[in-house]
Amino acid sequence: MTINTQNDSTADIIEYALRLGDDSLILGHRLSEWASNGPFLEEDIALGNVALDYLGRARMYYTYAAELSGEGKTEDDYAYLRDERDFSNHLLNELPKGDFAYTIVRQLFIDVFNALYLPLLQQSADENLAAIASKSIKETRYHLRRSQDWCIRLGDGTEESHQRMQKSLGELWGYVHELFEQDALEDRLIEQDIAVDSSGLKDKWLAQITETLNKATLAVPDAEWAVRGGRKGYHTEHLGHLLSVMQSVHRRYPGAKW
Amino acid sequence: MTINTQNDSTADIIEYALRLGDDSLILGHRLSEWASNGPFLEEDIALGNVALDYLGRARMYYTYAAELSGEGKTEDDYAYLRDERDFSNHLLNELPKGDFAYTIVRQLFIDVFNALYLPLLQQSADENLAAIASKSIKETRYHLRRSQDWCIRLGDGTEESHQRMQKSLGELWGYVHELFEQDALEDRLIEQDIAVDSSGLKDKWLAQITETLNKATLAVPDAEWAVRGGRKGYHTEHLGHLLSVMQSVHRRYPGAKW
Amino acid sequence: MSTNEQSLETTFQNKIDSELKIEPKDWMPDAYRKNLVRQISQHAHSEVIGEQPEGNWITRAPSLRRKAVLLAKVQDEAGHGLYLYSAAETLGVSRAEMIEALQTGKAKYASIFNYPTQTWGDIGAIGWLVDGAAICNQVSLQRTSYGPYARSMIRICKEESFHQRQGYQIMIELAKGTPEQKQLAQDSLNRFYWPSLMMFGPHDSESAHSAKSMKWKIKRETNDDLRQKFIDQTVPQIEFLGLEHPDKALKWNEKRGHYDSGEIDWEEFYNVINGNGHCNRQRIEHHVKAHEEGAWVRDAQNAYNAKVKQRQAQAVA
Amino acid sequence: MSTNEQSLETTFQNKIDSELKIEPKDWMPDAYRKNLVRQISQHAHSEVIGEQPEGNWITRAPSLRRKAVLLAKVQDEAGHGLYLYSAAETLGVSRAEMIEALQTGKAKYASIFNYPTQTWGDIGAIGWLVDGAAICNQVSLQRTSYGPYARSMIRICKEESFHQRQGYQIMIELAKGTPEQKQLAQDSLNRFYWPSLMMFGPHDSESAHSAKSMKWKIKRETNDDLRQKFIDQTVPQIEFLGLEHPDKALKWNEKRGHYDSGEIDWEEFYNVINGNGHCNRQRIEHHVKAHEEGAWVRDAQNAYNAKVKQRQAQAVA
Repeated sequence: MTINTQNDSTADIIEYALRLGDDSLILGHRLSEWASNGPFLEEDIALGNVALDYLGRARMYYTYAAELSGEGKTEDDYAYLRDERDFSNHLLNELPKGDFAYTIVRQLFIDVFNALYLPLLQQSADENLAAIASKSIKETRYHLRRSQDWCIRLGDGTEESHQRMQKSLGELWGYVHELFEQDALEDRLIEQDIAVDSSGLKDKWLAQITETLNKATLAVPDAEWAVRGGRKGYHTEHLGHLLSVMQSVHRRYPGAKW
Repeated sequence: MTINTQNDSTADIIEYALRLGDDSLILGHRLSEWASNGPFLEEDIALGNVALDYLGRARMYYTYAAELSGEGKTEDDYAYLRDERDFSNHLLNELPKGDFAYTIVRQLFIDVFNALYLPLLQQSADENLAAIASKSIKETRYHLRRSQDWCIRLGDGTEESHQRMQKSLGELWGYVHELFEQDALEDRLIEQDIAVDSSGLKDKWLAQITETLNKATLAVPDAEWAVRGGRKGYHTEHLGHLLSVMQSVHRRYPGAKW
Repeated sequence: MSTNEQSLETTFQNKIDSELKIEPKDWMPDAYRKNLVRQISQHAHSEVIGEQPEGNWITRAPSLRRKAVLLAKVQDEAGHGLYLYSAAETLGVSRAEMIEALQTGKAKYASIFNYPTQTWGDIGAIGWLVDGAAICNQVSLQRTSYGPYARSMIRICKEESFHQRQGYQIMIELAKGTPEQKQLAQDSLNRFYWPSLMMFGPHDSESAHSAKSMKWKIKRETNDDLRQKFIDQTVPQIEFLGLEHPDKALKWNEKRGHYDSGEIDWEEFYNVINGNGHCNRQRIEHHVKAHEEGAWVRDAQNAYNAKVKQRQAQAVA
Repeated sequence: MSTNEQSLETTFQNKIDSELKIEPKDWMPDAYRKNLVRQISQHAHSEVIGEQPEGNWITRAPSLRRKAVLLAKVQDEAGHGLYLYSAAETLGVSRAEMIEALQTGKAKYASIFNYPTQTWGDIGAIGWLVDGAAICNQVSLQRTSYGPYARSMIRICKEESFHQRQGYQIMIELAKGTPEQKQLAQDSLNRFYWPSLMMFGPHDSESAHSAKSMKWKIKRETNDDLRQKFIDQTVPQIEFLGLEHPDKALKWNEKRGHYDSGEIDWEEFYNVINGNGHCNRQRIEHHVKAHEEGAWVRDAQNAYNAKVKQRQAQAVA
């Protein structure tokens, strides 16, 4: 890992790891809100599993960032002591949990994305990022099967479930575009074979989503709107409320160990 | 105000002022959640007015407690730097805002109570508490007229509004009992003519509530349940969430001025 | 156009030219009425939707004083909405119709409210910059030709200046506070400065409604003139706060007696207007949700009022 | 009772007396079946309702590690609910019927979950004390006479001991932490100690179901014996934490080889059971709400499954 000896790259990698960590933490947090709220017990358990997987990834990414920073930081410093403007997750992850259809559509979008993204991250020149990707790929395959199955069941279920799915597709569509966009920092890391170039994944992503939606008798939205800004800390008003709850106890007792 | 020179009484009065302040702050906070959520603009404004009145009372009670404490405290220390277990508001005030019927029923219960309580507090041997009560009585008369009017309109409105009101009455009834209960601290202050003896107010309260509900074609609940504990800091799970939001920014920047 | 209409229109324009107010019962051209309904209702909707981004921080305001001030401000906005709906109603459109137009996207509201409030600093920046920009506009509208609108504006302007001072006070506390607080102030200034300039609308050369509105004195000053006023007044305010000006191209032009400034990112402006702001959907959904949740209350009130009327009628009979 | 039934009942009781398990297809007295359904479903409901007080802190857990552990624990509880519903279903009652009984108040759940979780310390105290008390009970139920229930208990006990250790770990961190953290620990201990003792139910002399349950070996130890075990094991744990014991009357009784303890406030016990706990209404309302919000999902799943069946049938035909 010669790259880590270069200071500039290190700062970039820390930031990149935090981005991926933030995506995981915030989505995991939203999924965890389903505890005791699922449509039946099996789903309380399954959604809890997915939430745990994302929480686990967040911890790995943050821990790696903390190691690189060499400032004695811990995973918790990143989760609990940064502000809304410091979080760099994609907006899609921070939107409220919504109803079950909304949660399933978001998961489908993200699972298809991760199923394309993680195998490339597994090839990263950064061994640590590659290792995290390796651990996550299997989980994502399971998540994806679940999302696809649910999408088909709900799309091709009752009229109500079909409508709810179609509505959620419409509401979430504008948030997918930023998944495939990169800034200068990621461009630098792509050049070093560290970060994944996701701009090339959009066609494949759309093809797979289309296939699943077709099976589910659902229409692919054609709306043109796009909202972006997560990577720059430019968030919707939902994230602030999530953080004020999430960080409340930790911030209340500065320096305490748990 | 000779009483304030006695140390024991001072501690009691501080605690008593905090109790009244907590009742006001927490209820005001709940009412403030109606901003932009009312059934029409006039109600956004009216509910905002009531919220502001309660917020104003909280500030007066806290400021008085801070003065008595002589520790350089401010109103904000009490609002922002105490924990759930330190808050001593009656549980009725902390319950979520619910629908409009729920909010109106709670207000009716509390406005009738305050319309009986404040005139007695105005007679307090503690001039400061008496002065706060004086300022509040006029507001409460306006609040009470509003609550009674709405109660009658909604009770005697449509079948849906009648049912919603009756349901809210049932859900809130068990929380009124602790309004009329006192502990040793308040007993001591009652003996010194400082605190109000609310135990004697229940019959009048019930008579007035009954009168309004009769006009509203609503039934007085006869349920026997009673939940209590607010004065001891023994709260429902709703208060913690309210506080984690309310205190988030203040606690985030320790020592900052706003 | 008939001779009669021509003469009516002449009288109408003369009145306007002599700085007399047009009142609800006066004759007015259809296009004047339409233009006004559009503008006043858009203004009303802006006040109402404006409750949301600021309301977002009522429960988190960092001191009780600020909480009370913010709550009162949001309440004032609801009040402004009310005056303005009433002013528009004098032109023959009902509040229900206007709300329907808002919820279906036919009527607009100020695009600034599609930007999210992310920090407490944003509450300061909105009061200072957004209300400040609104005031520049509204001060000139106190002399607008339609009486009820002009009178609403006089009332609203007083409260808005108050709000602006409160917003600036928040900024002062932040800018003179801890380094972290100052950072909050700078960040909010950076995010809200340009959108505030956009509030004045497109350049005069691009503005669809401007010429006619000027002739009818619905508008009294052009977008660019008002914007220039705002730019000029904001410079010393930023200096006083000790913050960096977000416009790096800003420069005093001795000859014009004004500041020259960098170009606005109009692509972003149209982007947000066209639905790509963070909050476009959220704002309307929130409004629809509150409105729908309140339907049973409005129904109950109507039902009760009808009952009372009936009872009174029976008592008389 | 017919001769046949008598002989069946004798065989049944002999089986139990010889420590053989009763299995779903075996003959069993109606009262045994009813008693078991009541107990197992109550146990299942307790696991499910137990998701709520702990779930209340998932979003606020003070470290990522604790968040993950808590989330996994709440998930385990849902899992325990599942095993137990399945065990009860072997007795001829459906999950839907049991849920209905819970929601209408016909079936009970452990009253401990009507106490609110007010602080993070409560998550420690619940894991340590509530799960600890539950384990005392469940360990003895591993030998209960009904096979499916006994096997569920074996599986559940393993996970519960894990949960108890995790809860105690939270308490250790708090008790050995800052003074404020230690205060959290003491406060949670104070609030949850007595309710944990109440979990074992009324004194044996007052217990309605005990005698029969003991004879049928549904219960293997009495309420008071299990409670004594728990009291005894908790004393050194409190000492290790360096916290004050909430029972001021607690005293070692050399002769009995057990701790004597103060009397439980049974008035509070019945008070909470009878609906005066902070959360009785909230817990059921929450359950009903989640269940109702999920109705369309369950319907959709059924509709989809029916479609698939129909398509398969058509493909075959």
